[in-house]
Amino acid sequence: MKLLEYEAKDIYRKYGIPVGFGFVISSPDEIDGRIRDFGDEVVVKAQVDVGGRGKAGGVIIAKTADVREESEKMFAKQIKGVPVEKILLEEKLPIEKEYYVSITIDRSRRENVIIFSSEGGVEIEQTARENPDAIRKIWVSPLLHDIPSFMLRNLLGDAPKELAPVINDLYRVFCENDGILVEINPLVTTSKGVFAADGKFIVDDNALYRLGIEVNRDLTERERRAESCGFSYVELSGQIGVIGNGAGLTMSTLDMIEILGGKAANFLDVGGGAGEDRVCSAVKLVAEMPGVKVIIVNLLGGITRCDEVARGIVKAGVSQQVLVRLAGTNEAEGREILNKNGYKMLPTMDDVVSEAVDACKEAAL
Amino acid sequence: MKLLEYEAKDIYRKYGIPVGFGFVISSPDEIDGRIRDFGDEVVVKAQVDVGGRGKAGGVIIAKTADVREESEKMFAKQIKGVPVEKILLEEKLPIEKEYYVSITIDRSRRENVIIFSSEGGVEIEQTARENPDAIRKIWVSPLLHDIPSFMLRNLLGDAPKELAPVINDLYRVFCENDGILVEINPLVTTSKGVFAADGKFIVDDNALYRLGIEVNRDLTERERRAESCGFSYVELSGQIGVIGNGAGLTMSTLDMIEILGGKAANFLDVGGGAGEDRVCSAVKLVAEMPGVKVIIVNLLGGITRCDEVARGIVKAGVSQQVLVRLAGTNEAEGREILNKNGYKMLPTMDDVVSEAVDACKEAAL
Amino acid sequence: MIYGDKKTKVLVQGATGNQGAFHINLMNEYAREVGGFGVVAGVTPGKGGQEVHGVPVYNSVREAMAEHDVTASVLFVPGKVAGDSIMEAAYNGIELVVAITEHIPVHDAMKAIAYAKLNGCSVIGPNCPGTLTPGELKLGIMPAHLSKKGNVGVVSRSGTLTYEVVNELTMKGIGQSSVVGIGGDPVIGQTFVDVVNRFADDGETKAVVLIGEVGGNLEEEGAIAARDAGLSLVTYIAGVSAPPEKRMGHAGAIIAGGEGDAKSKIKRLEALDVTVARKPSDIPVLLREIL
Amino acid sequence: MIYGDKKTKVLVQGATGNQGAFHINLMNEYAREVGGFGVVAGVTPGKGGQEVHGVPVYNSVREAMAEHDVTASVLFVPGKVAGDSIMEAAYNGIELVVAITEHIPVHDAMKAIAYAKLNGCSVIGPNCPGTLTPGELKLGIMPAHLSKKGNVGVVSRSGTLTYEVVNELTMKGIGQSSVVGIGGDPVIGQTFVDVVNRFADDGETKAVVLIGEVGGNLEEEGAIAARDAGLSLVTYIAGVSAPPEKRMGHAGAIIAGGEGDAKSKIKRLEALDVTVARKPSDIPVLLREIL
Repeated sequence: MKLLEYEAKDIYRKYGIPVGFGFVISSPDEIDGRIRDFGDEVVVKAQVDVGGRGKAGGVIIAKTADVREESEKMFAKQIKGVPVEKILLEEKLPIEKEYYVSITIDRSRRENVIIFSSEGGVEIEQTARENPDAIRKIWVSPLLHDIPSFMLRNLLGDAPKELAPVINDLYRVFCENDGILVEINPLVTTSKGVFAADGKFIVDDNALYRLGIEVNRDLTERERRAESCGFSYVELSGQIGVIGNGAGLTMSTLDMIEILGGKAANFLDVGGGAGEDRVCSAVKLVAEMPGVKVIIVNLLGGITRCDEVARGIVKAGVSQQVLVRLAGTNEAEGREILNKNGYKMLPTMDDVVSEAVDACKEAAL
Repeated sequence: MKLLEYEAKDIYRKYGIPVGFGFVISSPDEIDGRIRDFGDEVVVKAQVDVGGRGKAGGVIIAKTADVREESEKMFAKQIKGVPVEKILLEEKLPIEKEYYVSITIDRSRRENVIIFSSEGGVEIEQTARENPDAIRKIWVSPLLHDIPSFMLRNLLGDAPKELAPVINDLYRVFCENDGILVEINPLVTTSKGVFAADGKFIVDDNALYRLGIEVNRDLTERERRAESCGFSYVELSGQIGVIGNGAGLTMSTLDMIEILGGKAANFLDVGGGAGEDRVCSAVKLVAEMPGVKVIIVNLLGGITRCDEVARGIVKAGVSQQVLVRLAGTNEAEGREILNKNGYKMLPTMDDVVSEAVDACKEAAL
Repeated sequence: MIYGDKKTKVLVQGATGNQGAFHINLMNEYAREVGGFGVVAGVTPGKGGQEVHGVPVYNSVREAMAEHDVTASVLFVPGKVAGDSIMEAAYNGIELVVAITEHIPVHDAMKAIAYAKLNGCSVIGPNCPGTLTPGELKLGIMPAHLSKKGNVGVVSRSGTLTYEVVNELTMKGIGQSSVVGIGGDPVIGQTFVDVVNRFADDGETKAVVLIGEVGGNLEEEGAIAARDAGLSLVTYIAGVSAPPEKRMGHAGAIIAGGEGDAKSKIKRLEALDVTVARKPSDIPVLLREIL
Repeated sequence: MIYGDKKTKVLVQGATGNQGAFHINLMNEYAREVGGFGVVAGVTPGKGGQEVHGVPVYNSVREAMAEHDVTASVLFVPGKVAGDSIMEAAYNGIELVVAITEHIPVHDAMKAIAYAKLNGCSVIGPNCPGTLTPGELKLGIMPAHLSKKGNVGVVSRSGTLTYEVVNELTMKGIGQSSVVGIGGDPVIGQTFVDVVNRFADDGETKAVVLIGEVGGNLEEEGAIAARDAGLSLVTYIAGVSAPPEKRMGHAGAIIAGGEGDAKSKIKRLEALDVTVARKPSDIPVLLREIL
């Protein structure tokens, strides 16, 4: 789950990373009486999860005297279609130079990887294209609680040594708060020291409970409902609803739809041991999606009981056509239940997908 | 270097280990106006580095009203010959049960080893003899910043779970402060929670600089002087002074003295690349020790220049007989310098030791 | 024999939960069928002294190890404690941990896998179906009846998709030397490379089926290892239709930062002259061609 | 060949200090004598671009590795930074670090050795003279002229005492396969066991001289390893006269908590039927008897 800038900075601050004076507001009224410490100018930043926020008008520098007015304007905006619900007001830092630092997980090496660039303030992908030599990386074993000195030396190169402790603090933020990605861009040097001028933090969805986060804001309402059922669910834009068990099998079903010229409406992995009720909920959830014309249920496995699955499909009783491919225990009974209720059970994945794609094409004619 | 109880507890406190209310005094006057929070009774503890301090009268429980008087008495005492310079006054804890915990380094496994016993308040060696089943051990990799939960479960067995966080905090004390041995005996449960009722902490002499300790109090004045010269030096009680290069060679020289019936006065390893001045200082230092009748200089190695060593011995010009065994560069020149100045150079370690032992025996006749 | 054989004695951590108990029974059914030891002990803290399908349960791995000579452990504990359980197995000298558990926080997995390595312990998974060596040993939850003894090694990041492929192979008369599900999480212990190297050493495997998906670049590394070991290879990559930045079921199946999409994976595999199947049902056909 | 041979290319970390520069020269003198590569690069942060006795110096191991194909490193850096330097070598793929440095904080040594292990790197030392394989390779500070090629392996916790023994052996016509000083610190990387196992595998060593001292119990473990490997063994333990709780020069040479004194070590070795020499000069005599 992505944290907003001010949330990331709250964590940075706890770890001693300087973030500059500032506070977050939910309405212009909250500014009253709190603007003393800003100096002449204030940075007004919309707290929206949007890439390229600055260019989209989500960050402006206002005269301190105008901050209320500018905040009101900002609250009225939508940044790339996202309404502004919170604004972070921050002191304007006397920036000398901008750097980039991020930490993520290197799946292949199974270590934390720290990426540093002496060219901050631009996206790292752009630096990678235009000036790859400005980028340095080090890999830190998950068993290390601190970054060894030699790594920090290698990472920083000629950049000021005073950045080192901030990067080490950020490493602790990352490791101790279940980070998937943490980024400071720009990390700035000023006459007052080093500051994190921006803050990005994506946390591990599997560890939200440890971070005291109850609701995963990255999910749509329907995705959240799917999650509470224990489904893995992704919304797409086609007409063929897909229910599978196992991520790989479900993905593969989606791929075959595409190969045969169809378009999937969603990805839904019901998980292991799908019983009557789970299958019923899954079918209903997918049927609810606008535009779904036909639904594929593709379940395979040792544990899955085909009769239960069949009963779940029948129980859901959705209006769309449901094409079923089942393999497991009690296959014959399952087929009987489905046939009796007017559902079609097909022997292979190839069959069920090709029939679904054909059905959609027919419907479109 | 060993820390005193109050110093150990100062560190414990920083890591959140509850140590009970108390303070340290250097004179009874420092008590004035500070005894409010003690309740009826106060524990008066002499801060001396002495085993079996309690039995030797170094720990008493006083009525709070009498604390000044009892402190005066304590300051007047010597505990096993050690004068009392500081006293720790502490609240008396309502102890329910006593446990033992210590952490040290397992040289063979190269890991931290944590020792826990459900029988606190007695020495662990005694528990090991009398009730070995009460003792549990776990080994923690130096790369682990915290003790894994399963280890704490294994360690505690049936002991209260509330001890676990305290043991983890103690592990951090140990790792982050260069511990060689840290011990809480007893670690107590009370109606107010868990407390470290005593505190022992030996720190790594090689890391004193990191702990802000400038003087190693464990050394005698002469040992400290030797250390400042870069020598490894141990005082013993015999009549043969020993100077060697390398710990093993010097130890071996001491052993041969013992085998041949002599007694060494000291162990002094001058270290690598012994030049004129270092050798001179070493010879003088050893000659200063009371009771030294003869001095062995046993130096061997590729880097050592025998002429320099010879000049150092001559320069020291001590009154005792100095018997020399040298092997290295410029051996012939070294021999010439020594012979010319009335010193004897012998070809082997066996020879030099046997001659020294004989010389002592003669002197004793 | 790749990760064990009939003689392997198995521990189950998280033995008393529904999943644990259910699969202890299935693993031991298979063990009886092939004449192996199977699961000889279980661990659930606080449940020591109980039995699950005749298997004694202990409070800790240490207690279980004191009574049984196990070398492999299968994990069914909840995600929150799975990292700790992997470390417990490794600390006690277990050589192989098969972590079925899903939803392990990735930092826990990373630490536990590194700690296991330090202690000479290999981890399969987490979030994996485990491994099956037909006629020898089942470690985990793979449906054994789909499989048939033979000389094709199957290694996969997926669960049911693996069963699909194994089923296709068996139906076409192609047996398997071993089937290994390495898991769908972003950080896993045994990778394609490790498994391919075990296939190269097992003396049974003639060809390898490698089933990958979007996210990361482990497939390419595995393909190179197979080539270097002289093993024939057919691959399949799930997720050609997966949109970027969406997690496709598996925590590890995500195209992030423009990296790890299926099409470029397939392109890189083909550049290595590796056969890539378009759909699972093509795999047996392609395999016949190269065998 | 035990830790390397003529073809081993060596890095020196802490190349520009007195000790580093001095021993780069001596190591390379030896390398020239035997026709080996010797020290090909040095590292001192901030001193990149300099040369020491003709050897180029770099700012970091990474920079040195980019130019040179080194597999072993010898450390002359100060104790305060030695742990970091070991880790730097291991991180950059160096297989063997010989840490001459003394006064490394023991926690630094412990962490660095564990990290090195995780990265597949072996550490000899710290606080050691290094290793010498006569006619092949010198890594460290041992005086090479005392040594002579042969088939007795010498392994020791000491420095000069080792030279003493090697000198005695050479003078009595007994050559050495390799001489390894494992270091006098309480926590060291390669132990007697590791070195004995290397001797068992090197195809040169017929008998082993094991020189121990007070503190710890590594000698007994090494003796058992030698017995298990079928190597003849003569041991010597320094410190029979050492008082308890006093550190005899080496940080590791301390009889602590009633454990590790020489007399009980000797007793345990003799209980294993191991020959124990009373003094260094007895070693060649005892060796002749068993060879």
